[in-house]
Amino acid sequence: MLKIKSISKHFGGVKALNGLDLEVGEGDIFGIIGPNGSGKSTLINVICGIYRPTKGDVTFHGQTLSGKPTHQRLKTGIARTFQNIRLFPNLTVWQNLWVARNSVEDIKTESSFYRWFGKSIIVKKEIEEMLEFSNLENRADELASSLAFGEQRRLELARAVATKPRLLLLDEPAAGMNKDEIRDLDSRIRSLQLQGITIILIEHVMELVMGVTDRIAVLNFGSKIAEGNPQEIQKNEAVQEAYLGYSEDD
Amino acid sequence: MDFYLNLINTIGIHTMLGLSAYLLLQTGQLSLAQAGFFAVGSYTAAILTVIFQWNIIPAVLAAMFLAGFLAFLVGFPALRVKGLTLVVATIAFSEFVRMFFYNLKWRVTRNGEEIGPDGTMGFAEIRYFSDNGWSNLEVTFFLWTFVIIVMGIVWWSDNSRSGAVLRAVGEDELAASSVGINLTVIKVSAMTAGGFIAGLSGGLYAHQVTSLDHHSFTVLLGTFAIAYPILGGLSNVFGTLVAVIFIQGLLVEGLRFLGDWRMILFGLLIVLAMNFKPLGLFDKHTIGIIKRVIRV
Amino acid sequence: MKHLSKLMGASLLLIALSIPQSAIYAAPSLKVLGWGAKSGPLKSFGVNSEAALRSAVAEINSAGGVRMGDGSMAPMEVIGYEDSACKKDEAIAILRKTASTTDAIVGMGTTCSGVCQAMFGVLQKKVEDTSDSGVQMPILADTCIRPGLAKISEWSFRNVPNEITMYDELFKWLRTAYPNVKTFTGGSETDQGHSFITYTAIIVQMAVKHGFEWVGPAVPALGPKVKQGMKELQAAAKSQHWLMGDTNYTVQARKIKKQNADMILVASHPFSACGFMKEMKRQRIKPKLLVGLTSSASQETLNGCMSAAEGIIIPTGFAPITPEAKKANNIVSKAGGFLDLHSSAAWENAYLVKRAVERAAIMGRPDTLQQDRRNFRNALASISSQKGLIGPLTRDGSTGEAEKPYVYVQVVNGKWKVIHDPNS
Amino acid sequence: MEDFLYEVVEITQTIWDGVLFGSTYALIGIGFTLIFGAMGKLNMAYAGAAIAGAYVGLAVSMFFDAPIILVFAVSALVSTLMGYIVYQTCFRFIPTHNHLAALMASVGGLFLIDEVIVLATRGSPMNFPALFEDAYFEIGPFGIRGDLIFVFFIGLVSTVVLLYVLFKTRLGMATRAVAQQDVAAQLCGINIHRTNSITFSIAGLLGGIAGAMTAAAVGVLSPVIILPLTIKGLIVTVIGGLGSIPGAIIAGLFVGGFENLFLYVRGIDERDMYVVALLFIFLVFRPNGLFSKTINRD
Repeated sequence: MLKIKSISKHFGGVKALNGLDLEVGEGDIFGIIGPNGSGKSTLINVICGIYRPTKGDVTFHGQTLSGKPTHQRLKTGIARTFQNIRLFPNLTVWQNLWVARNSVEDIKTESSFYRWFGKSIIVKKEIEEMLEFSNLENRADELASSLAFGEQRRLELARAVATKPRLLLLDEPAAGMNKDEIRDLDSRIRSLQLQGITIILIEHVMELVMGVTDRIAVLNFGSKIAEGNPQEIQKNEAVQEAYLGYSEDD
Repeated sequence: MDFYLNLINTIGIHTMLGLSAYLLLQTGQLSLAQAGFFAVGSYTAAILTVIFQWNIIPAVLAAMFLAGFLAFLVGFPALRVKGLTLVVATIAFSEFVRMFFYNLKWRVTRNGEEIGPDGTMGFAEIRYFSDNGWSNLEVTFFLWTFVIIVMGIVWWSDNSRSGAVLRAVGEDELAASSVGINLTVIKVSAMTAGGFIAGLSGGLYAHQVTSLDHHSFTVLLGTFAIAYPILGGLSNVFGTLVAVIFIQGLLVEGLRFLGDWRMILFGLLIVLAMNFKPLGLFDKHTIGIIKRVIRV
Repeated sequence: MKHLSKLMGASLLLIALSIPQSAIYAAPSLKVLGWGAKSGPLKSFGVNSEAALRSAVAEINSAGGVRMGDGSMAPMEVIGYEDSACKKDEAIAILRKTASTTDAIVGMGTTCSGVCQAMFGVLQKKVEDTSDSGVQMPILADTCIRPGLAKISEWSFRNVPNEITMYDELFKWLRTAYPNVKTFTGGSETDQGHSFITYTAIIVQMAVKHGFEWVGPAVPALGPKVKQGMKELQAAAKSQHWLMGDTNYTVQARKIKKQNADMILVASHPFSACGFMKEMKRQRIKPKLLVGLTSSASQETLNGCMSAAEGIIIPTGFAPITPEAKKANNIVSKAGGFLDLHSSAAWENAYLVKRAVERAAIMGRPDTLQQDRRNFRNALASISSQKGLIGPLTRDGSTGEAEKPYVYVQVVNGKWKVIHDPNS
Repeated sequence: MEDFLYEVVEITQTIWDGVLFGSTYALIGIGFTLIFGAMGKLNMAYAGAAIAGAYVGLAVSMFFDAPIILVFAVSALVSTLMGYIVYQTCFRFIPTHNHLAALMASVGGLFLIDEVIVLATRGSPMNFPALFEDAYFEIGPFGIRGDLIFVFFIGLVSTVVLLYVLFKTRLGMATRAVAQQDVAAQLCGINIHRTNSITFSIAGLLGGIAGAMTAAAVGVLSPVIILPLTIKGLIVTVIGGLGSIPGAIIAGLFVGGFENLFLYVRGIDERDMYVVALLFIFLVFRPNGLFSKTINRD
């Protein structure tokens, strides 16, 4: 569903992405790994339209995304989370989720006036579901900034899901999490897959990546050095020297 | 009595002026263009009631729409820039408007008297209220109906999703756009709404002072427009009201008995207020205290 | 909303504090309340006028005070002198405050024309017009010189020289006194209504009327009819005008230098008049005659540019030429103010009030306040002539425009010196 | 042909005067740009503080008939102090991320300074000693004001010195470090508040010179010139490109010449309109000003 055709992104002299090709299939959980500075986050920013690629094109369901601003890409069904959490700290948990209701379905189902100035039953119900999903039911009216780190991660994920995406980009969602939290995240990601959401997972935490993903691409210096299912990747020498050496002492 | 009513009217007008800046401030944009919209509103309404003999209600509504439309037009180019650049651009805009009215000459003769804007001589005898025998009390009721309506609308949108979206944009534009918010649309609509409110309050102001000239619409007016919400705090609309009462009621009128020292204290108190309450006089902390007080 | 009411209460309390508590004065007295700019760049207006008003009132009282309606003599009392900061909103607030919360017979202020324009607009237009809900309070302004303000309301009075006749006479006299002066040009500050309108509609017209020749940009048929060719003049002479806050006058000065006229008119307030005259000095522009705007016949001009202003001739409503004027001048200077055409009006106003009160049989009791004010207004309107500091003040009952004696002063060796008194 | 020649001369002269005078705008602009560069904040009290400095200098000259240079020195010194005070009162204790509060505080500071001046002088315009009164050279058809040349010269010198301080001294490094990455700078053991207050003082120093020079060039000092100076300074800052010192200088000179030219051809009522129009043109075609820095990643 998502095709990345020979994408390059240069910052001055730095080649963050260098002629990268990727294809992500409908319903997959697609892992992207690679050492720091290998261009993973840049890739996400390119897919979301925060950076304009120097060369190449991204197509989603056959239609090109180039030239589309971020908020329109979301309407085509691409949502994301950030490596360093970016919630709206002075908004309540509820409001954080409420703000995110910009999906095409939402716009269809509600009259625009009601969408901006009202609060329908459906909205209440759906946001309740989101709270449940990120088990923050009892924190709904607290400021996002008052949440604990793990809770903030969950809220950000919920906020991304609340935009009803077809493709969800997770930028190191497990960073700084302990084992149980990671396990919990794992199940959450699987449940999203069951809802038919395609997921691109960028992660350093190998147990999560190797456990949950269907396919993995390995980046190094802005280009793909390997792609395959977890087992293949673990065997691949190129990867081992570029990466796994690094991941064992991780 | 008359005097208190007059003060209440002034507070009403300035509250609306402050609220016109309130919305855009929530999106994190600092605009000094309110003075321009205010000027457009007041001149338009005054010209309509004086030269075209309109009733005041359609006059102020027309003023409101004109100013709103202007804000809409200005919004697109202006909001491409932000921060200091936006401040300066909007200062420039309101200076431009001021200079326009400062060059505007439109005299008509009605029963022997020349009336209408007269360039730098100003626009005198906008006497709609007294010509129609409105008592000052009636004026106050008339004026505050608008104030309450405006406050109500802003309060409502503040507590609905639109308010949340405005604040979201103000807090983190990148995150906002990545949950599908169209920044331009939000900012421009905030500015347009501000223009509407500013125009309305300008239209009422013109009839309150009965005489306009370019001196009334300098950068200082624009500064006051943003001063009210900032001083009061952006947590809700009453902050602006509190700030207006603080400045107009306390600093300007209340301290008169201090004579020469009044204006010195004026600046000083603003500095102190911002140092001790950087989030506004009516910030969460204050609200907390009030809640406790009410409970007791 | 408790907090709101609290804050409201607090500020209202303070406002109440700020209201002159006139009730506490037991003995009947005649109360007046004045206001003027006591903050902002025009502070000097307020300070001087207050000094003049208070010392004049003191004079009156030491001479026995004023005769009230019941025949008794009562002291005159200034129950306050508010700061209107030369801002419309504040002046209107003070006006309404005076009218509604004090028992002052008359409000005495202010000096700034733009402010008067707004204040007078709030007043009732015609006295007998009951359908008009404007404020009913007599206002006696010192100066407010901008032409045409008098007609705004019948409750408004000004004590101000009539600029039209003033400049008319001036140029008539200059014509004879300086026969070798033929041509003239000049500039003004366009953002100050009074300076600009006086310059284009009066000064230039009168100069032309008395046979001086405009060498500025070509303007079809200026004067002698007042306002004739005014628009063309405004348009043509744009680039030799300036703004009050300007810092660079090189262009204007050079334009005027090139015209090389015998007489140059500098129609602006001291702030910019000084800047411009200094630039003239730098560019070595030495006209045979330098004529200024009434408003700069003040101490400020000397503070600002004594040497550059040397030789400028200005018609003014005050100069210490008569014994009374000298006396008043000394008293006011002791009180810490300067007596100039603005503040001398404040002094004279005190005596105008005395006269009007004695005509109107004021009772000065709270219950008669409204009636008193009305009578006072009528009495004041009926006064067609009154002895002023340097000659009779007269007022045209039909137009309401005041007439006031004036003299021509010139800066000689850094001092204002009277060079001609048309009345003598 | 005569007229044409005359016009050419006049217009050259006009622009020339304007450019010379522009150096005062340039200095004010540098002040704004310095502070903005260092803190990303707008100090509305800046021009006010500058003029206040000039007033104190004037007072000195009035009481001890000091030589003009001393007047300049005192002005510069005082507004250096003012810059420091303004930082301590309006910026120091307000959370760094809270730009609005800081802006408002500095506006309050502006009112305060303005009113103190008025209280001291009754708002009356004050005669300011001109530098060498009669230095007006006439070269052929052109006239050149010696004092403006001097003003121009001082402007250039102080800029060069400033650039040296910023780019060659440790202090300058610190300032720029704070400007670019305050957290990182703090981690490197730079005391932000100290650095900022020094920046404000330096800006104040320039402001003092600018204020005194403006006053000397006009010959009259009055509170009414504060607001116009502030606005012109801001416009210059933006046209020059935020945080760019060379930009501020060139923009200042440019705006000075530009406005004088349009005063000459279009008259006083439209002059400022054209300045504003100039700003808009820049905002549309060159939103980052003359010397735009490269837009950073996000």
